[in-house]
Parts: sequence; C-alpha cells; structure tokens
Amino acid sequence: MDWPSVANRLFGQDHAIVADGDFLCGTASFEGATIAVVGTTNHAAVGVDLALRQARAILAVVAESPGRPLLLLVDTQGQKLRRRDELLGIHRAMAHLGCCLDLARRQGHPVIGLVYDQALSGGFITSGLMADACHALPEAEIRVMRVPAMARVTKLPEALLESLSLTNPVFAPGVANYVAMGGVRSLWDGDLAAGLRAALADRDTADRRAREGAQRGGRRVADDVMRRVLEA
Amino acid sequence: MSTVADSPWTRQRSNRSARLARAALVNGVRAKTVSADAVVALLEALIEPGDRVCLEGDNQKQADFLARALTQVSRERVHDLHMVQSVLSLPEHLDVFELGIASKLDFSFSGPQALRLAQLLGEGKLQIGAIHTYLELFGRYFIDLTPKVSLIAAQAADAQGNLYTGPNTEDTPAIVEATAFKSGIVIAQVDTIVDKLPRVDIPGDWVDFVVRAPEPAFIEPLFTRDPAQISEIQVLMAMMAIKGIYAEYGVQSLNHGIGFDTAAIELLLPTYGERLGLKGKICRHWALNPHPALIPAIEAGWVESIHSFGSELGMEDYIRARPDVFFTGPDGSLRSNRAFCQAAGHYACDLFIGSTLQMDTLGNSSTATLGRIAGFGGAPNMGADARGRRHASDAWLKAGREARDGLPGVRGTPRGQKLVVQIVETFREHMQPAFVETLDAWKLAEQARMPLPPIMIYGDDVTHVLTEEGIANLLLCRDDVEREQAIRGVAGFTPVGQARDRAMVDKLRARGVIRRPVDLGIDPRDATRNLLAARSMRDLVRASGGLYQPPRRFRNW
Amino acid sequence: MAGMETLHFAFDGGRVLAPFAPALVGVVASGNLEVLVEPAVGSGCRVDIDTSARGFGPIWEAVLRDFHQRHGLAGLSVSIHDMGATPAVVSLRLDQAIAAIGGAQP
Amino acid sequence: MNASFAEMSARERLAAVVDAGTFHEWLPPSERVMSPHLAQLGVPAAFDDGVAIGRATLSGRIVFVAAQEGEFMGGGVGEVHGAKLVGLLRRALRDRPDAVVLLAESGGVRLHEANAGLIAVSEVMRALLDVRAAGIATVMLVVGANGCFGGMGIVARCADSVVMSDIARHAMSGPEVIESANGAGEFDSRDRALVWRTTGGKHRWLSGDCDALVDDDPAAFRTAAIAALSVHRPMTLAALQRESTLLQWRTDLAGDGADAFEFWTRLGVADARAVPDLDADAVRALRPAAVAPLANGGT
Repeated sequence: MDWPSVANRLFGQDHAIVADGDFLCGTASFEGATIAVVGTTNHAAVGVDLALRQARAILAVVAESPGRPLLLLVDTQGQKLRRRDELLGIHRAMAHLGCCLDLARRQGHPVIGLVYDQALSGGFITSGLMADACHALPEAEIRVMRVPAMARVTKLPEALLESLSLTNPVFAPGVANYVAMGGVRSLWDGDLAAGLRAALADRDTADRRAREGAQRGGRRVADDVMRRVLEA
Repeated sequence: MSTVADSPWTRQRSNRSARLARAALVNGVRAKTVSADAVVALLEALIEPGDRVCLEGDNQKQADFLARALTQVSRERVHDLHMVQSVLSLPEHLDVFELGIASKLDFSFSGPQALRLAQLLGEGKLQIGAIHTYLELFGRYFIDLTPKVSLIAAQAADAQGNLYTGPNTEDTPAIVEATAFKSGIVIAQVDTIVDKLPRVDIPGDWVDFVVRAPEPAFIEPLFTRDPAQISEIQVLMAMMAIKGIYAEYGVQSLNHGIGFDTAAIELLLPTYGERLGLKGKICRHWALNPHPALIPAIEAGWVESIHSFGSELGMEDYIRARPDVFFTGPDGSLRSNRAFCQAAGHYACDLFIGSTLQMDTLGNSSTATLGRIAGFGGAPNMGADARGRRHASDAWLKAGREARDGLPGVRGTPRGQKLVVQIVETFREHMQPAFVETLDAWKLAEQARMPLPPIMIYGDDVTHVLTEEGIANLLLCRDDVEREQAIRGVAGFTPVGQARDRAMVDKLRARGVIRRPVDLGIDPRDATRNLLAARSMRDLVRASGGLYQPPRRFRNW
Repeated sequence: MAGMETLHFAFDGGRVLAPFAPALVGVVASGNLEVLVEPAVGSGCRVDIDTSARGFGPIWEAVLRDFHQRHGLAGLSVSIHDMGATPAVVSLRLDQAIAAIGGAQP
Repeated sequence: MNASFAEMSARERLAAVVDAGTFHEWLPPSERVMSPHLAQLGVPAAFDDGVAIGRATLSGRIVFVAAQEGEFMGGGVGEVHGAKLVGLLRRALRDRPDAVVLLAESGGVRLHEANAGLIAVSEVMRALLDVRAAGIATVMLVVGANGCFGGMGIVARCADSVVMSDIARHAMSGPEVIESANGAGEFDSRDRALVWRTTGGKHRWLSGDCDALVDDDPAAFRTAAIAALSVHRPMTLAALQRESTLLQWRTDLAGDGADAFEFWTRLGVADARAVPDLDADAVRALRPAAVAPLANGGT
C-alpha cells in the first residue's frame, strides 16, 4: 500500500502529511487528537541526510508539542550503501535518530511504528524497531536479507534455508515471522484505524518483544536467557 | 656493406639490418624513440613469423604495455612465434597463443596463469618446449633459445637509449645481453624519458627502441607477508627451525621461501633467536628479495648483507637508507639481478628453506596440482645441493659429514652438502594432507604428457623435513627404509604419518634422526604470536622508523 | 557437504585430577576450535565433538588417543566445537586446556 | 612490544581490562547457553554464543561487563547472544553498578539467525538507552580488527562514551557490501588505506564520533575505560538538539563525494595527508575544536 492510501485509511482527508523526496512529515487528526507523522517512502535508502532529517522532525515534535503521539511510517530498503555515508558516520546519524525516538518516549510521547511497505535491516533498527511497539500491514515485507543472498553470505545451501524457513521463523523474510518473534506486535488488517486506536491505548512502554516472542512461539529462548541473567 | 650482407657468416646481422630498415619507415619512429601509438606497427615491421621472442615477464616486473601491443599485431604478418620468457603472469602472455600469434613456449613459472595454460595446452593452442628453472632458462638464452626480439621494461630511458631499471632490475640484464649480442633487437617500454638517468643499468647501445608507456610498468608486491596472518603453529615451526637447524649447523648464509612459515622465522630472529644468544652466529648473509618481514632482524643488527632477485614495493626508502645491507647503486636505489642472485643462492648459501604442497615418502616434493601447469621458478636451484661448490663453511661441512659418515668408497668421499629444508604443516587448510603416498605430479605428467613428473625439489636433495610434529634429519638416514620412516615419523596424523612403523620411529628418535619439539626443549604452548617481532604491517612500519611504506592494500590503520 | 558431524570417544584409565573449575580455551572460528574441560565422575576421559568438517573420525580418534596417552588423565569430560582445525591446532588447544585446569605434567 | 588488544580473544580482553581476577561470569560456557538455531544449519555453536557477560571491578568500582568474540561468526548478534546482552543491561538497571562496559566487536546482525538478530539488536539498543537514562555510565570499547558494524555499530554509538584504537573500525556497512552493491569505484574494499581513513579510529576521532583514541594496547584501553566511568551524557532535548545541529553542520561541510583527506582539511586539520602515518598520540592532538562538542568534554 502506498503512503497516501495508508494516510487516507487512517485519517481520511484529515491530514497534512507531505512527502519531500523520500521523507514523510506532517500531522494528522485522529479521533480528535493531533498525531505527528514522520517516516520514509519510495523504499528509501536511509543515509546520513535522511536520518538527520527524521531526527530533526522528531526533536521538533518533542520541543513544540509535548506529549503528542508520534506515528512512524516505515518504508525502507535499509541503510544507504555509499562511501560518503560511512565517512560521515551513518552509524552516528542513525544512533542519533534512535536517541531522539527514545527521548520522545521518555518525555511521554506515545511512539508507534507502522511498516506499511518494506522494512529492511539497518533502516528499520532506528525507526519502527525503536518505537514503543511496531506494527505492520499484512502485505508489508520485513527482512534482513532474502534467502538466496543469505545462502551466498553464509555459504549454506539455499534449499536448506528454504526448507528450514518453513518451520523456523528465524531464517526467512516475512511479516508473519516478525509477529511470531515479537518484533512486530500486531498486524493492522482491514480497519487500520482500529489498529492505531489500540496502539494508542496501550501505554505500557516497556520492551515486551522477547516475552511476546516466547508466548507466540517464534523466539523461544531469548526471554528465558534474559531472565536467567537476572537470576544468575 | 654489400659484401658484408652477402657473407654466409653474417646472415643474422644482415637480417637485423633489414628489420631495422623496415622499422625506420614506421610513422612515429624517430631514431630510437617510438611513440606509444606506433608500437604495434613497429612490432609488425620488426618481428618475422617463427621468431623467438622474449616478452619480459619477470616474477614481479611486467612489460605490460608491450605485451598488450603484441596481442594487437596482425596475425597475417606475425605468427608462429616462439615465446621464451621466465614468467607468465599477465593474461596477455597467453592471449598471444589464443590469438594464433605465438605457438610455442619455453618458460619457468606460470603461477597466476597456471589453469589457463593447462587449458590452452589441452586445446592444442600451444606447444610447450620445456619448463625450466630461472637459471636454466637464462642459460638457454645463451645456448639454444636466444631471443631474436626482446620486449623489455625499465623505469626510465634517456635519448641515447640508456636504461634505468630502478630497483626491479630482475631479468633485464640477462635478456638484453643474450639478445643484443646475437644480432637481436631490443625494445624497451619505459615509464619516463629523462635527460639524465639516476644510473645506467643497461647501456644504450644494447637497446634499439624505447617507447614511453602510457602507464608505469606493472609490478606486483609478491613478497609482502602480513604478520597478522602468521599462526601459532607457524611460530612453533619457526622456533624449531631456529633452534633445531639454524643454531645446530651455524647457518650463516641462506635463502628463504616466500611463505608465512619462513616469514615467521624472520620475525623470530630478534626475539627468540636473541634469547638463544644466536645473534652474529646465524643468518648473517642472505640471497633474498627485500622481505618487509626481515626489517626487525635488520634493525636489530642481525643482517650483514642481502642480495636480491627483485625488489618489493614499499621498501624503496628503507633500502635507500640501509646501503650497508642491500646492494644499491650510486643513485641509492636497489640493484637487483635475478640471474646473479639465483647463482648466489645456489652456490653461496648454506641453506634453503621453503614450503611445498605435497611431499611423498621419498621426500620428493611438488606444488603441482591437477589441471594446472605452474612451473617451478627458482626453487629447484635454491633447493638443490650445489654439486659444483668447493668453498667450505661450518654448516656445509657438518651437513656433508652427517650424510657421508661411515659410508664406503666413493659415497664416503669427504665433501660438504647444502642444507635443504622443507617446512610444512602436516595438514594444510581444509585438512589437505601435505604428506602423500604418491604425488599428484605423476598424474599431471600423464595428463599433460610431460617427459617427467614436475617435481620441484627432489628427495635426494632434501636434508630436513620440518613439521609441527618434529624435524626429520634425512642426512642421518642410511637407507631408503630409514628415510621413509623418518618422514612418516614427522607426518603427524596424515595417513602417511599414521602408517609409520612405531618401533622404528622410536629408534630414529633415539638416534636423533627425528627430534620432537620437546627433544629441542621447546614447549608448544610457548609458541604464541607474542614472540613475533612484528605482529602487523603497522609494526613493520614502526620497526623501519617509518621508512617502509606498504602498498595501500596492506594498510589497516 | 553441509551438516555437522558429532563424535564421541571415551578413554579408560589414567590419573584422576583434583577438583577443578571448568575451563574454556580457543574460539569457534575457521580452522580453530573451542575446548571446554569439565570434571566428570568416573575413571575415564570422555570427549564429545561437534565438527563442521565431516569424515575425519579416524583422525580425531588418533589425535585424542595421542592426547590421552600424553596426559593420562581421568575424571574429566572434554567438549569440543570445531570448525575444521588441523590436528596440530587441536593438540595445541587440548594441551592449553589441560594447562588451564592445572593438569599438565610437571 | 606490548600485547595487541585486537589480537586477544574476548575473554582475554575482559581479563586485561578489569581489575585482575575480578571477573565473575554469568551464564558461563559450562552452562551451555547456546544458539538453538546453528545446529540446524550444520554450523557448530559456541558454548557462550560468542559473548561473555558478568560483573567485575574496574579501578575498584563495580562494573557490569560484556565482551563480544569477533572470531565467532564475526561477532554477529544472534538470539542468545543478544538476549545475554539485554539481560546484562536489565540487570544493570536493577542492580545499579557504576557502569556498564561493553567490549564490542561485531559485524552486526548474525545472518544465520537474521530475524532474531535484527530484533535482538534493537532490544539491546533500547536496554542500553534505559541504562544510560538511569545515569549509569555506558562505555563502549571498540577493539577488534573486525570492527563494529551494522546494528552493533549503531548500538555502540548510543553509549555515553566510545573508546577506539586506531586500528579499530566503527561504521555501518562493510566496504565489501558497499563495493558489491555499487562497485569498486564507490568503495574499493581492497584499498585498506581508504577503508581505514573512511571508518577507522583516527577518522572517528578527528570527526568527533569517538570519545577517546588509544593505541591498540590493553593498558591504554583500561585507562580509557576507567576515565569513562565518570562520564555521563544525559540525553536531554537540548543536548540532542545541539547534536543534531552539529551533525548537520558536519554533513554540509563535507558536501558530496569528499574523501577523508578533504573532509579533515575542511574540519580544520592542518596536514590531513600526514594523518594515516601518525600514531594515536599525535592524532589525538589534531582534533579540530569545532568537532569537539560532538564528543565528550565538548558539551
């Protein structure tokens, strides 16, 4: 789904979200409340510039609109693969973006992530995955790497990875796998507004992903390992 | 002139004059100087079908521009060439066969092109005369493989055609001498043309044409070993080499192979060697390229002299600052010479140590692998007893005594022997055993219809086999059975090693034919990388006081 | 090609060590291995191996037999994760592990 | 010659940095808390899943520590590896040590457990920021030759302090990845000098992305880690706004396509070309005042 359709399904005409290149920013009105929207589109490659731009937008919300909910619209092909970005400290820019989202949460802004198209590796870590919780549309795609590329990098047979991915959500791309592992809290299917409403109502900002991954059976050991460290 | 031309005793000279006359008509040729875009036409004018051509491909320096030009000549005019060159390094070296410009090949080493060479041979695109050692091929340049046309590389030329080769002189003098004095024609590609050369390496009247290449001649840093990649096992074997062989024989003059195992020895001299009190007692004179790994030993005062086959990129300033150690010209830069250094390594060194891919139970070793024809380079000359040697040294005499002690008749005639050490881990990476019952070389000989299996170093020249399990001193073996068990006795857990006669191996150990690390007073757990005088390229740069400037691909800081 | 091989060996007899804390040496990396040595009940030495290099069981057995002969230790369990280390490296790590638990011969 | 910190294993590094003999490990190798996924792939697991965690003292102060083993799967973060780090950080939040010190060497997400690794990295990041927000000093020592990349590259820069040696690298995508995506003309991964001046410790120091630049020496890292125990960088709105402005300024200054040399010159480094050959000591003195506020001590 493209972002105008997502905005339309969530807010009707009642929004002022603007795309500037790959960057999305604006406000929307949702059931009487104003929501700040920051995000990316066109399968954006997130480089230093785009990371800083998102960070600035978030800081502006924190500075000017205390407590206003933040909706992150995620569509990224991952980090930008350019030497310039590495030179300029893309990791720093992304860390800065993550810190800004973290600040917003600590200052009482509900931070909600929505993967509406695709979310790949590096670009996802400091957007949707830094939200209080991340949600996704059922047709969205989330992955680190496609199976053939993974086979190449790990030097493992593609057929083996394909067959394992049928039973273990760890290996293969797919939104359902991320839900099972707790990385995505819910799918917003059909009634998107209902999804947003439920997300806004959930004010527990603790990171529950490991627990949910264990409950849903997609990530069986992480939560237990964390607990064992606390008890060791 | 006409009487000279008609003489049956000066046909080669007449032929040369005719070629030069054709060349003078080529656009872009002015006296000795040729413009880069005229080179293909020049080659077409100069070279005749069936000519023996030397395209300078050394171990490091490549006449790459002229090689490219030779692939561009019309094969209607130039064909059936017989290429004689020491190294096949560039794709162009084989393109000339693929394109039908050349058809026969005599060479020494083809490591980088070994696979394609085997394929072209299989397709019948070329015929191999023979695979030589360097000295052997250079020798034949003066006997029955004298080049008619030589295409060589130098760093700079002046208007008279004098050449400055810079530090990588390598094969150039041998090639030019053979060509120029037998009515041949010498064409040089140079990086620059200057008014005054820093020094003259090749006199101008031995050179017929000079062309300035658009790019400097390609030189590969082949001898740079990043100390970061030296393993603990290699440190252990280096300790064993120093204590169990170098110290034991008092080795003064030597040549090292190019592997990480010998780099480890170089890096252990100023640490472990120093601790054993060996400074000044071993490793004083070297026939060796300027290995960066030798810098710490040089700086610590171990090394008195080094003569080199070629140079090594990045070592220029360091060499310039250490003329007491290296052979340098009045300009300060290294003068290398492969022919002389090979001769020196063969006759004037007490020891050669190098590695191999495979060794059989006779001690024959080979780097040949199926489907590849790689040749030998210089190893067989370094790794062979110099039967013509007469000057004595302690190491040489001791080795000779050990080999002949108690033998009757002519085999017992006192003489010295060169130490030839093969240093190998029993398993290479991916668990390939280094010891085998039968060398792949036999199968390769059959496959490529060679007259002999391509054995790099013959077992009867090998004096010591050094593995992580121990040192086998083959000099002390009195028959082939002992020899075989001595080799099996250090072959570790390879099938060859496991098939040892344990009782006999124990006896050989009791006699000192086999010595384990513990017999040498070495605890393998002490063999850590912390013993290396440099553990990184950075350390080498520091050890050189900033004089060594490694190529960019080796700089991780 | 793919797939790990699991091997188990047991050697009888030898000197039973004084109680010791488990020790780990080495790293699971290409051409390397990690060795975990732990106390075990019984009078033998048990060795369990996970290796990425299949088909080298007989060599492992020879290497471990040699190890057991050299140290002659009992009452311990050795667990190995291997990524294609050569016997030389395996023997070295085993010796380092025994040294780490103070079991090396004086 | 001193020992090389980069050449040490994770456990050796830990032992060298903290007060001698004080490291107490949680979930040690003998507990066999290992990856449940690798065996299916035919890859041997590690007894500690590539990371050692526990408590120790550093200069007498209580610290929680972790060290990633860069040789095991490139230090990649898998499900268990990540959970051990999260557990350590959550325990720090509960037990309030003086600091959390992490010896980072990681290629980022462990591709063999890709999805779990990606989520785990973001869990580590949130847990780390919780600890930092609680006023417990968070210290990253970026140590190994493999560097700190991908998600862990981001996580590392979320700490109060980042200490690097000049042979360490800290970045996002490996040069090989960039080269394979956009060609050697974009980033020649074999030109190590280029790689290091683009992502190495000296560059991060000169451009304000690391807080201490030290030699590849255990004692130097220990000293820097001790100094960092008292460094707190509260993440206030004002602080992040300042950082935002400075990062944007720095980005604008570089323009498009600048090489490190050009960039350093624009930042105010006098003889940029000389930098690669200088020792850490000499480079420390060269950091331009303008970028100092991007690192500790500047704000």
